[in-house]
Amino acid sequence: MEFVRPDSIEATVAALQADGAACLAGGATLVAMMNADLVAPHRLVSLRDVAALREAARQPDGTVVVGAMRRHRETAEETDLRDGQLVLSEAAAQIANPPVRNMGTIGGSCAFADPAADYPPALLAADARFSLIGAEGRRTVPAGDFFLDWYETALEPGELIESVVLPPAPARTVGSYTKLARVAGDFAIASVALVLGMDGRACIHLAVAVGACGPAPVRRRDVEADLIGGGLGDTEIRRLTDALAEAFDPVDDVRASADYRRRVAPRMVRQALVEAQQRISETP
Amino acid sequence: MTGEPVTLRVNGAERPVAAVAPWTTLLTVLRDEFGLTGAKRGCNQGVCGACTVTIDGEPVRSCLSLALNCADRDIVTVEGLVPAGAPAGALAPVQQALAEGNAVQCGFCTPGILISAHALLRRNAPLTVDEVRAGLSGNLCRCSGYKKIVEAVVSASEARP
Amino acid sequence: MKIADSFVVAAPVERTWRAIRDPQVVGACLPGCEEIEAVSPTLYRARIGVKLGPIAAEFAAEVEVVEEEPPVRVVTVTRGEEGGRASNLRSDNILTLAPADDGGTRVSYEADMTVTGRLAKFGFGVMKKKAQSLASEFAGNLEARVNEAASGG
Amino acid sequence: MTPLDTSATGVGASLPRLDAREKVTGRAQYIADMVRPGMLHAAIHASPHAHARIRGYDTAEAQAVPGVACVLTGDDFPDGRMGAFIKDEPAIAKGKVRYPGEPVAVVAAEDEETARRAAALIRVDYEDLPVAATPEEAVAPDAPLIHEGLADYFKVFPAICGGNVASETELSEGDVDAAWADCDVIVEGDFETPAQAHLSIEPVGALAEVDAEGRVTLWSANQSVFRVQANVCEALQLPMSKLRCLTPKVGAGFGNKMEPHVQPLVVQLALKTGRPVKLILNRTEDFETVRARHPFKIRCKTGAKKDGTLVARELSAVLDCGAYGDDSPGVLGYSLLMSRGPYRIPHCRASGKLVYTNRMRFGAFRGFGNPQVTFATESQIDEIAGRLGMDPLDLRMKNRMQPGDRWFGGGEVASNGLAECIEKAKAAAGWARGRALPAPPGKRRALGVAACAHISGLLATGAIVRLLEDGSVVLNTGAVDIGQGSDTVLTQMCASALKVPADRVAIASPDTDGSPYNWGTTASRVTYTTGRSVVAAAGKVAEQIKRHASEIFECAVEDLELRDGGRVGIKGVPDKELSFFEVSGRAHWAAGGPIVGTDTWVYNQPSVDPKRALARGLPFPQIGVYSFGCMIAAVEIDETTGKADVVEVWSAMDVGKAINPGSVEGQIEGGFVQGMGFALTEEMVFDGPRLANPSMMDYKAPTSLDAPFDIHSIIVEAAEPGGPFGAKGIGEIGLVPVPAAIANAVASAIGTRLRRLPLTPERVLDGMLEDGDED
Repeated sequence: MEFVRPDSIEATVAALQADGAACLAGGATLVAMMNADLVAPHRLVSLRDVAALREAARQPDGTVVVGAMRRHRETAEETDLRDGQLVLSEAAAQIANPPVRNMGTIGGSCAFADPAADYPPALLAADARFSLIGAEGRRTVPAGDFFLDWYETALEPGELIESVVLPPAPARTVGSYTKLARVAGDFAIASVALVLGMDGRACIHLAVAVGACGPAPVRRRDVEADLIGGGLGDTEIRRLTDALAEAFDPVDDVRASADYRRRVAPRMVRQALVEAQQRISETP
Repeated sequence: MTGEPVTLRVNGAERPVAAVAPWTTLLTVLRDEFGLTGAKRGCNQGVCGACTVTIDGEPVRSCLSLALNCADRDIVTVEGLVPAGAPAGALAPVQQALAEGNAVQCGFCTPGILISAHALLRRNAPLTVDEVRAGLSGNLCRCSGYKKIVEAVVSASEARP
Repeated sequence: MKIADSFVVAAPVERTWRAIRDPQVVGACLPGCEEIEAVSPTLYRARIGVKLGPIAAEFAAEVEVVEEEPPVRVVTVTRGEEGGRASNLRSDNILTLAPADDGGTRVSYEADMTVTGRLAKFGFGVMKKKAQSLASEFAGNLEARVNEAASGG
Repeated sequence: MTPLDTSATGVGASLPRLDAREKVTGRAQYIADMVRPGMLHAAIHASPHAHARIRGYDTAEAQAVPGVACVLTGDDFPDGRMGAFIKDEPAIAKGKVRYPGEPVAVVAAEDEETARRAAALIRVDYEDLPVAATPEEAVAPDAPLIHEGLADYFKVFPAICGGNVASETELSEGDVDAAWADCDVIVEGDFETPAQAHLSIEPVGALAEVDAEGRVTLWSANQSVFRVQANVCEALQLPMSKLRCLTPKVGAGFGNKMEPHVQPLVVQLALKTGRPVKLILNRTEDFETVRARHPFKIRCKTGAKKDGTLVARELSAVLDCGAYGDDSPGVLGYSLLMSRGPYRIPHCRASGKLVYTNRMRFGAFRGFGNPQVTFATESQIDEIAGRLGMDPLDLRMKNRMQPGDRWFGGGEVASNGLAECIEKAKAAAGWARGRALPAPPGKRRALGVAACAHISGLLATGAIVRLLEDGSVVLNTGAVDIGQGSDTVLTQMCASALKVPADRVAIASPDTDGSPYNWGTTASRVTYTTGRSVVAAAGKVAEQIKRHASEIFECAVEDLELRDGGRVGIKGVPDKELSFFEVSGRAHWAAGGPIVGTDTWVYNQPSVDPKRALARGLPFPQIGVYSFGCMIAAVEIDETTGKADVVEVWSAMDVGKAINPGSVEGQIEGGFVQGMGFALTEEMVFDGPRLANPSMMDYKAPTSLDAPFDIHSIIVEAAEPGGPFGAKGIGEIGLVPVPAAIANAVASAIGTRLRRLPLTPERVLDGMLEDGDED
């Protein structure tokens, strides 16, 4: 095993072209897996000195670019996120615990793609995109196309997550992230990320993604589109939760049964939508 | 140990190690090379918190930090909580609060708890119970039920000038 | 962990049976199978690679036919060992064939799998999903292969 | 040096722990922190199989790894067997393996990494055997036999065993079968509790060193140096005089470090290599190969009259023993002994079976079977109250054991603070405001209660108190402080008995060479049993001091008194006094010889009175003295998910006398949170015989955000006549009522009785949606 610590994105990409190379971001997952003898990369490419990966910036149109090495604590406290984009900071604040949030990074977490992790549904609900860079150059992948299967992403070998890009959320949308876990800081039994905008009683923006209920976060844009423009009462919410539940493929694991996940996630979606509408109605 | 040389800055002192393998964690170097056994190996997976140290002022898991990745960083362990130059046997206020508050039972989680508490206490305002509960949520204690630990940290935050 | 499922192939029972008892066919259908050789009519050796996210493992496996009732039932035991990493895999498999309505064959399988060692420490629930998906991939491949042979011949 | 506040030091003062300073500075040494010159590091090779015959080993590849000093397999170990009740366990698997994770071979190398790498290279030729993963499978007619030699194993009690049944026990009083006819209401149900991991934050480990004569010194994470000595010597067939056992600081033991873990392995490696050898298990190994709380299946039936008078109880339990007996027969016997609870129930029968399986061994865990049984019995007290429309606390108060009443089986109960516990918990919790509490939107809140009792006692103990030349004192008891604070408590007792400040008393670390025998830090026994010896030994020192003073002052011993600060003087004559320095100097240099007080005793009050009760297969003929408690919990349920959280707790515990109230509160608070984990989130999940969650990532104990901050410890002091200063134990009882109280609160909130732990969101949500059988 060799250890390299490049200081630029270009040098990082070059270092990643070797067989068996792996990025070392915060280490929260990779080192734990190395300690358990689950992985043994031939080359560790430390990203700690690549300054460009550590920044987050808000562009004039409200787009926020979050560098892959932004730590969870920084994202949880990110002041550049507004309105519905706050779904991301709410998710970040619920990852693990303070020391792990001081280490773990958004790029590292997304590259590992644990199906019960907090970022994937939040990014899906925020309509985020991944900016990836490899030997062939940069490409952009929408979050919905990034998380592919259990622990599998669209990242190609030799490719690096450079940043996560959150488009501006429409004004007055709210973002929320609700997580059910056995104890504080555990991975989710199920989680709900949503971005909602209402104009009076009419729904003008709706994005709901459910985590830990399948290999990748589940979202039903088709049904969301149908619901735009109308009210968001019991019937409409029911349409959405039924459609989401159809797309679930949860596991039975030590955290909960698949059956419970199927039953509880729609209840959580309903509750989250009711609370979000209340928040909007209470905001002057 | 095979690997490359590295110098770590621990509790204010520069400490060289002749050879560190890429997979060697900071926890292993602290304990096996430097004899700083205050940080404990409870799970080696980043969950229990017994290995918590601060790097550049922030509490992190030393079991998940690779030693080679810690060069040029300021590392503080429980052994460094008392400022250098303090009289022998001096305790930091948070150490004293835990000791007097019956907040130490088996003591295995205590070094990690103290590091997390120390980081919380660097904030100015007195801490609330809920802030301390949240701040210590990454440090498992199986003996105390947490109450006396939380009380001690809150009282240390109130006692500060 | 136990997995079970069934699928239908468009070939009669006898032909399906021959495919299933042909190590080369089975090897070609088994996801991650890098090589397979028959040591005897009831014992095969294979190298099988398994990947789950960042974790990759290669098992040296032995498949032993412990019981068979041509052309309807075969019971096998697969034992795999990951060299030097102290991880082991064992699977007790029962495969049954029955005529389906349209002249095809319904193939049913049950497997009771055990993974021990380093790989067993990771994502119990996801492992089962992975095993299920490998099994259904195998079924799909076999189905395609037998159907292909049926339509071609 | 920053002084700690130690202004009050005697009995009744919350003196800071004696070892607080070394623990907060990181200087306290635990087993993993120890280093000896030339030390080797060891690693185990664990069985991947649940049940298999070992046909042979191939260790060549492991031996060839540079840095490997020694590889041992079952062939390199003697044929001895160890076990607390049934000697059924070899030091390492021999001939066959009986559970996944059982050590099969062990490697010592220059560093841990090398040892682990080499251990993975060991090849073992196994022949699979049929597996019995559960008690149901193990008692089936065609079940594989897990211990072929069971009948011939040495047993320390008349065990009723056979097949895969390791022990059967029965205890009864009255005429249960006839009594049901007298009941107006009968409740009956099946209860189930899972395996719980101790999860000491310190994984287990041991270090052995051999001297030139072949005598071994062994340090280990343990709860009793004497049990370590006995077990290792039994397994390795060594004379006990050849093994000296010591202890570093222990990173908590809740039963898991009482009986052996890796100690025999390091001793054998040290004997074979002649070098010090240390072995520390990693977390996964600690989960799989140490021990855990027994899964229980309990059938329970309770009957009462219309006015609430309890009439009859029948309880039967099946315990998964795991692969080896360990403390399990004791857990079975004790759980049955506790099955009547702290009530007057004239007709009771309790029976149980302990069944070997191919799972990891189960053993002692804080509560020792009592939390499981209390979960069932205290749930039924609430069910009866519901059926009769009575207040559950009133029902408990009405049926409680009264002072002078005997325990189930006929054992005498000298002190009983139950009524005070119930009254105080009730008042503090505001029970009168009703069990349903106001809750935020989307939540439900309710109170739940449980009462309980527990013993402190068992077996042999001693103390040696020595007066040093300068009049300071050394106390030596052999009791291991596992973090609960017994060193401090025993020191306070010794200091109070001799009227010296606590900092004038040093406490010796347990040493099988120099300490008096102490069975162990278990059974909530150290304060009571060892404290009693400390007081007695200190009393003998006081007598000798007075005898010297009487010779110097030429007065009668009866006219002398000890005075604060380590002085002895003539009653009523303030200036006629001597310091301990003067007395001890005389004893050392002139007359009588150095002053030493020694006391040993063994707990010998019978648990069962054969005139009152029938007992079969009960492993503890002499159990201990009784403590009582009552706990009320306020639980909040999330209506969306079913997740239950405890928001506030009132725990009133009768400790006889709180020697160190701060430590007593620490035991109540810590016991509560560990019990809350057992009730709500903790479950060792098995896939057949295999543990599916052997990591802290997958097995979840409460964090500081899950535990309620508002845990109110209410100390009740019903003095135990034979206890030191009236004290009895507090180590376990705080955990005992927790699952029952939480389950009763949940039942109250959701309207459905849940009989299976943990009370996961899934089970609570199902119950809430069903809104079924509860009143």
